[in-house]
Amino acid sequence: MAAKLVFLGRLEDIAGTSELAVVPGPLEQVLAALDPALAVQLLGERVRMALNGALLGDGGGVVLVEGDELAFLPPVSGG
Amino acid sequence: MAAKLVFLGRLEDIAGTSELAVVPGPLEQVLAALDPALAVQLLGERVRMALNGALLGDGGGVVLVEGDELAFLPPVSGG
Amino acid sequence: MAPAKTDVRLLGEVFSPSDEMAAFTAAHPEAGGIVTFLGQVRCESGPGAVEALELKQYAAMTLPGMEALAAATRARWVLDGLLIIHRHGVMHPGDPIVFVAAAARHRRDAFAAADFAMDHLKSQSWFWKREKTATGWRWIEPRPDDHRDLLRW
Amino acid sequence: MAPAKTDVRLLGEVFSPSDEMAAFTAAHPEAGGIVTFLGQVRCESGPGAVEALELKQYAAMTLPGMEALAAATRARWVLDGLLIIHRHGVMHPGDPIVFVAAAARHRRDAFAAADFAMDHLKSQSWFWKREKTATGWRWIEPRPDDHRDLLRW
Repeated sequence: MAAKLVFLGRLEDIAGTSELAVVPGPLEQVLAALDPALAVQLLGERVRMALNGALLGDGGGVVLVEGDELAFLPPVSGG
Repeated sequence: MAAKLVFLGRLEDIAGTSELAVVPGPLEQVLAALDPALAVQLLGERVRMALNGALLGDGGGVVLVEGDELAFLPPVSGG
Repeated sequence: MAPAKTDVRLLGEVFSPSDEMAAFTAAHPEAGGIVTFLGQVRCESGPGAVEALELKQYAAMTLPGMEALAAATRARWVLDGLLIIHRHGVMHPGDPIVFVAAAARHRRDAFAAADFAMDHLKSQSWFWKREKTATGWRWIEPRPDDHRDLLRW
Repeated sequence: MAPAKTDVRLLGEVFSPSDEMAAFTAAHPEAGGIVTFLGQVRCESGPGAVEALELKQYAAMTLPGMEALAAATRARWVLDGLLIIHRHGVMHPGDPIVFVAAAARHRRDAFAAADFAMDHLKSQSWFWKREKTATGWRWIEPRPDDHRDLLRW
């Protein structure tokens, strides 16, 4: 079983998919395995992260375990 | 042809009618011909008057002519 | 932009606010936001419950006053459309009394216009109200709130 | 008084705001005032006209966030009921996007609750929007107004 990355908004277009199964592990390691152009976007300062539905203050020290869902959230654009 | 007095709100109950045909003339004279208990209510300080649909500043100097409609308006109570 | 559509009605019969909303919305496809206010006769229980309510109007002033209020509301905010419907006559619990709808490109204008129109309808329109409870009919005096509401604008 | 009825829905299909209003009104006979807000996809014309709009939601956060907003709104004003409906997915001109209804004994509470809920829905809900014009799809960035709206509360 893997962990899952979820890309919202324009990040979905950049990733070319809305979800991506990844090998669990420290966030730095997960991101290092991605296309560098995507990883740069995911780490943009206006992109927030939510782990299993809960917002993270920052990504420091995050280690994904099996079944985790990490979402990358660009600024919301209003309903 | 006469002039008409119109009684709104609780004034209609006091007058026992919503409208009253009166002999035209100065307002004081018109009121003097009414039941004094009604006239006192019509002159209450919270009662405003409208002549042919237009609010009057006060009743001083009003002279009703034939076809005039003078309305007595207690405070409105909201919709 | 076409001039704002304004529709002001003083009705003696019951009406359907949701039907009015559907028609108003259909008439304003260009509006991004539509705010409505519905005031209805509250369904109460207990000994003091209101069984009926009557609003008396004065033909020479009530509808003209509502039309002047609509014009003032249109002049103050940028609206695509404005609807004001007010009942007169005898109403019962659950009946609509007043329905205001404001359509605007910007949400804030629609909210403010409906709020403004309601504050003035409630406190400055030419309606006289009496209520029927178990003890009979009683004329209603103005509430201090009505005056305070006006000071907001 | 029964606890305020709260109804929060995230819908993938078109809905009828006037039908929702009729049902909400019928469910709140005790309320004196009901305020609604409808946001719809504007019908525009010209070369820059929006032909379609898509709102993407995130299942883990969007509906839970709307429910938290409803609870905060209920806590802040005295309401008889609150309804929040929001679309996701692809919408076309004339389609409803969001519908909020607040029922209260006092008019002021209903207006403020609907206004507050809308400001927060527009600026803080987890929706990502893109619009389709003649030149294709384009993601929409937040507007400075959205932030200003929040500072009102």
